[in-house]
Amino acid sequence: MSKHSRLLLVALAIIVIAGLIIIPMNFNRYGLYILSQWAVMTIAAMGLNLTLGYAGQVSLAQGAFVGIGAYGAAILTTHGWPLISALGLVIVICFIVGWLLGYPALRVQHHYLAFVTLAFSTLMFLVFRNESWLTNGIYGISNIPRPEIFGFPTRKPLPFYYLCLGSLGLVTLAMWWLIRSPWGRAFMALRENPIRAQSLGIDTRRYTLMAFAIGSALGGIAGVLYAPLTQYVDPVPFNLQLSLDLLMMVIVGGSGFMLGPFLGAMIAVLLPEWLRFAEGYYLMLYAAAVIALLIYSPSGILGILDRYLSSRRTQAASALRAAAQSKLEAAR
Amino acid sequence: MRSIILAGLCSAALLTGAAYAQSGAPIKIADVAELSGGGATVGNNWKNGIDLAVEEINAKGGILGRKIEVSHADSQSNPGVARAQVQKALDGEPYVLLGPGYSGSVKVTAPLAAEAGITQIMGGEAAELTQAGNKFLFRTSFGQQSSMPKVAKYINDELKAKSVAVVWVNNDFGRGGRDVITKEFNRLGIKVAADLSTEAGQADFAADVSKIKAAAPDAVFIYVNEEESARILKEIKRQGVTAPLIGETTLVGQKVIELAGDAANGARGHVGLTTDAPVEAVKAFRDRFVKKYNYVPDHNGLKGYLAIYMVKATTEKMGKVDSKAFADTLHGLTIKTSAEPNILMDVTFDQNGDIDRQGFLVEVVEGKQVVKQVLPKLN
Amino acid sequence: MTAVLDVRDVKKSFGGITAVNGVSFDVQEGEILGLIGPNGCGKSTLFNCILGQLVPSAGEVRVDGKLVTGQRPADLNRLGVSRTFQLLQVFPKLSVRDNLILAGQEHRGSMLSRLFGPSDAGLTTTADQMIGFFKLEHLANEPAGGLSYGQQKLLDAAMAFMGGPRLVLLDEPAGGVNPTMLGDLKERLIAINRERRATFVVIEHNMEFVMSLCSRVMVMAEGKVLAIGKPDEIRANPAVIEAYLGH
Amino acid sequence: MSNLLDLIVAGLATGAIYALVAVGFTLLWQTSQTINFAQGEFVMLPAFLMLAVMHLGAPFWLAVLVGIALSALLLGLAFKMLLVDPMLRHGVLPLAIATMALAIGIKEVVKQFFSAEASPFPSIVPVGDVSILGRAISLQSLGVLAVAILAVVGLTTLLNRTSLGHQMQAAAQNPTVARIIGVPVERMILLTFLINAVLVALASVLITPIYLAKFSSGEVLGQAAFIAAIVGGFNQVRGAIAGGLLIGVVDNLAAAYVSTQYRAAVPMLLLILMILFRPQGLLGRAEERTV
Amino acid sequence: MSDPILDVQNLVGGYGKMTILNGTTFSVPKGSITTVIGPNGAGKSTVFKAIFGLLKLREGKVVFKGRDVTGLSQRALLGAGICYIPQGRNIFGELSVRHNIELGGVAAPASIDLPARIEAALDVFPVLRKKADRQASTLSGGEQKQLEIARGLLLEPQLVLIDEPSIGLSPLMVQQTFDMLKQLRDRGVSVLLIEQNARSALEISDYGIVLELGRTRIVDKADRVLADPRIGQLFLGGAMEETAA
Repeated sequence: MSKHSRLLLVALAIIVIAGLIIIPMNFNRYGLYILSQWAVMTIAAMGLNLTLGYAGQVSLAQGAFVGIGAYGAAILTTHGWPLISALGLVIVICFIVGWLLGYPALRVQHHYLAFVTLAFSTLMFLVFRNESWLTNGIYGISNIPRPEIFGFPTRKPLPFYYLCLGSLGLVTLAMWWLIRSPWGRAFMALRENPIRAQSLGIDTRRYTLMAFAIGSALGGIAGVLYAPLTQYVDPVPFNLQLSLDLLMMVIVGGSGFMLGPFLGAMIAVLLPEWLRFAEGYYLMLYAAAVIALLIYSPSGILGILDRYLSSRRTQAASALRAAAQSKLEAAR
Repeated sequence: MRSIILAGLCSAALLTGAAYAQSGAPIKIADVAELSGGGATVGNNWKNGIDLAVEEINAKGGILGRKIEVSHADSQSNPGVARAQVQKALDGEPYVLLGPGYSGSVKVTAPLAAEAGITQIMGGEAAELTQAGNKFLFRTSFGQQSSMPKVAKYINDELKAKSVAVVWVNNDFGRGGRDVITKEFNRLGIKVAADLSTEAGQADFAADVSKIKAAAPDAVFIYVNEEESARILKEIKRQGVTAPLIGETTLVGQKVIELAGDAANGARGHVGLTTDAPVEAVKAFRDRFVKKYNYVPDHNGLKGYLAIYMVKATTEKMGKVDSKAFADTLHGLTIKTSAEPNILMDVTFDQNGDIDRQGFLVEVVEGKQVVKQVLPKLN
Repeated sequence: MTAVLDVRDVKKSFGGITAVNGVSFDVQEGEILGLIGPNGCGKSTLFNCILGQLVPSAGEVRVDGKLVTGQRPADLNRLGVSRTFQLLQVFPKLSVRDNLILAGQEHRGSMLSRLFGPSDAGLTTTADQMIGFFKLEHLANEPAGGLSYGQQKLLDAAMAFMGGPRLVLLDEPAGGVNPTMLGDLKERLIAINRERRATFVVIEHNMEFVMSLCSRVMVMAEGKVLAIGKPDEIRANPAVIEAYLGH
Repeated sequence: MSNLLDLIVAGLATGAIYALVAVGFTLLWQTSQTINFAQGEFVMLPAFLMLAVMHLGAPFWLAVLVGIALSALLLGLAFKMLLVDPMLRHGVLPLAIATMALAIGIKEVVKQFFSAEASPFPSIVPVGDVSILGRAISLQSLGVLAVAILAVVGLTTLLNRTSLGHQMQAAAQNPTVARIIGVPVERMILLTFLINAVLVALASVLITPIYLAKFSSGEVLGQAAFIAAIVGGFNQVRGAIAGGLLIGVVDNLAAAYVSTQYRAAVPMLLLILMILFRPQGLLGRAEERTV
Repeated sequence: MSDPILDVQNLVGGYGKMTILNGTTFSVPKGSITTVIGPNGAGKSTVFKAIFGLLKLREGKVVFKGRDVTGLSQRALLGAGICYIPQGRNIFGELSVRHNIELGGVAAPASIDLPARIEAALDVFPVLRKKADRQASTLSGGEQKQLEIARGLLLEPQLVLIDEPSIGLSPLMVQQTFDMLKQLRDRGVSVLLIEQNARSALEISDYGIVLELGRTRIVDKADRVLADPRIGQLFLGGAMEETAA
């Protein structure tokens, strides 16, 4: 990338970030709520993007981890814990459960792995619903307080949106650090060629489990924000559908791209809202839009960009090949 | 062709113009309901009931001469989405908020409406909804805290049952009913012989019925949705369980009878709000609904319909369109059919927003609902 | 002196078919052993058994005297055993430099220190030296998938050296590489062998390449060792001519 | 003991429904690596097509025939050409996601243009019970079971005993080689999509009297059939049938002897154990893991 | 090189935007064995795919018996008398041996007596007859290759494209395979062969074609290709010249 285009990218990023901070100041409560939801779902999708997009491990359990996070936050904060301690505990729990869920990935891959994680999702839903002593069952937990951050209350929509946006920013930074660290490289090696990765000393077992554990922990973080956002949790939002929606966000945005989840969550959270003008037809339009997008670019929105770049690369490679000096000519 | 469209446009413009000239801006009412997802049947009935009522009222010139304009938003049966949609509705400053139908979604949204000072007329039946001291929340049907004791009393007094099997659908509706009636049974000294949770959409009730059979109760209380009611009734018949079957609207409704056939015979239940009620106004409503939508509404259709007429009656009582005074006016208000025929039955709202109305105990005899007992309005 | 690699009676069968049938040999420090034989003679299976990709049905593999039979490839690699592949096995979406850094990073520090340490695990200089060594400078930032076949082969070989291995197993390094590059590759391999005392085992069909590179050559046929010796001895061995060289 | 027998018989009847839907799943997976998350909706839709035809005044039998034909056209031909073909080369996931969106789309269309209400559907099998081993069993369940068995017998005969079947297998196992020896691979794949479409239409006719014609009735069914297909091995028609029956029975036994609240968990645990210890499924064959 | 059965003219094509063939041109004389040699990546297998309609060509023509067959379907090519036996294992492991052979006849016109041909094929390969009802995946590597050849020959093609038949075969089996190719030639069938074991292949061949980077470098009599010093140096291992002869 040339210095010029890098500068352009940085400028663009600053504009987008500034926009996300300044523009919502005039938003009504609904707009802020939807944007907060987008930020929360982006965090969850980023987790799945790590597991699936970077490390290549299919998971249909991300929604369950959002559920664990939400219930963790709901239960603890309604018992007087501060949200930040709830967050700490949830991260630890999701990390451990995610690590354990990774074990099947060491035995089976691809669609089989998807099925195991799907089963886990369903099991978690049943636990949320049936273990009333802990989760209050189908009634759910209401009156979840919104936290005070450094003494600032976030009860109002705008401060809470900033809390979500700030968390998204922190998670993005951490993710960026992780992806460009040797770990990120190892995750991608795991996705692209596990056998070769092993031969280079990469402990594929440990990285696989780590990809699950970190991805799940991010799901948990999203859940911890979800609970005070809606101020009410019940089991229904955390059924299998949420996992499938998150999977869709990752694929539609462009799996394995840092910015994929941002766009994917936009499609999943904001697009239906934009389509509401169509009233009874809005979900039909939404379904059609997703299908059309995937037919046009099965590798997601960012895949379009990538396709363009890689076609330029193969063209260059072909040219190199055509120009390559012949062996026979060399032998003469 | 074009001229027809033009003519249509002109007349539409004239009509709107006329409406404005006559009455000013329309009254904006917002509805948030379960139009897709698990509660779609509930939500769409509710929506259709609302639309029917609005159409009727607007055709007659509206409320206090102003037309009603309802916007519908889909909660996807998800409390998180419901909250967003209610937020959006409230940002539009509606006169009254209608919905949602799921108790969980009501729980998330009620504080928002209360904070905005907007009255919320909802479809949820969970007992706790009206017990939190919310001054802006109103029911359109009996809460479980008022319907279940009637059923329990019937089981105790009339059937003299000492043990009961309870079958419930494991969602907030079923669970809520089960919890209230279990408490009542405990109070009356009736033993719960089997406590069976079932799933929405469940097809096979063999295991559940065999458990009922093994428990040999004096009566079976069934609290599941209509389609599953029909399936379990068939299975009960097949396995030869003879204990009396007691339920609520969802056990003895016309739809269940249609789906279960013979197996529905003998089922009894408390019916607070049903299109089968032996009330002429209700039958007329049912005919109007079928004419417009081509199917028989369930109680949710009635609830939506009544919600609009509650708005009408309250507004007319105030004599002005005032959203701030709305809740206060509705508290303690009695709406009589003599004043507002389309409220269908006399009804009173108490200080909690709970409803008081006539109820019925019915039994299915040879494929027909027969009213065994009329439970009068309390005040 | 203990051999760098010591293979004793290794056998491997797949559902009744014995691919490797009791192979024993050793490789001394600094040696370059060539491994030849007709297709299907078990060379690749033997490689995979040594490298932990497959678990031998019987027999022992020792590296520097340490028993490593059945160890996982990643652990073996960290013990200093590295390899190249017959078919292209680079990470196409990573840049050439990142491929090399990846190849070395697991030999640096602990997993935790790598997470919080620099993003290149301190390997950029080493990687760039390796890039220079294999004359891939102009391609350092290109994604590896865009390289020509021969260039990817060179990168594949370069990756095998990033961890500073004791023992490198090369599977057909010359296949598809054009003669100019092949000369380079040979020269590089010999240089690394001398300078870093790295020991090589090379599977290769290109006889000229094998004969001029290797100090000893082992011939396999039908899962067994047919002959082992100096290149000249092998060329003159009638059994080898019969089984492999033809006629 | 007789109770146990009752539960097993009832479970088999429900399981037969799952099995019938699961068969199509495995067919699509085998020939084109398509995981069809809309399979449940595929079963739901034909019933509405048939109801629509009946609204136009057609008799039931004609409506069924037209419904099957429309299903073949929409859920077979159009599904393959418009959705599967453009995405097939890009791996399993994008296509799976697209079928999820398709499921939403089908549900919404039905809800919007028919209704959100459950409608009754005429039964092709006489309504009533017969007594077998002292237990009343509904003729509908027996009908479903019979058709499921017939379907699998027919399919296995087709696949294993006819040249067409061998060509289909060849196209599924290795399309490139099949093409090289002259098998019209595209036509074979299209054929499996048509078979699936006819099967789901058939299932629709048999199941809808029990499940009712409702926009959401595919959800439960699709998921159950999906799990049945996995338990059965995902790549064997016989396996799908066995998986379906097993899930039906296990579900009932779990409800009776474990917990009604956790009945859905038991098939899931079965699924997990199956995948971890016998990933090729009940009757499936091991799929090669690509190195 | 008179009377070619196959003419390959100026083929240009590849995968996606990657160009592999850069104007490949050669012809295959009727009733001969012609071997294509060249280093990895020269485009040998790609040429075969191009001839057999499995590769979209950007330029060029394939002419079979004077007729332009460029881009015809595989069925049509099989009908015209070309058969292609690709590299590697290409059987249907879960079908029986007999069913595998039967599948070789799916493109046959109705006039052919397939059962008789299948019997005849089983006569030629006694091993296959012995194991006719077994699952094909249970055959050994050599037997699987025989099965493929039997299947490919079922339609009695006039031109056989065979890609690296010796891979994974023991030397003896290689010898047998080569003998079979010679017999085919003696019956008038033309064979176009790719072989990395270039020396032994050229020895049974009539003609040799050297490909490099998708271009034809040398087309000549096999013995002259064998003797060409440049070739020997590059593809046969020059150091072996003295000893192997």
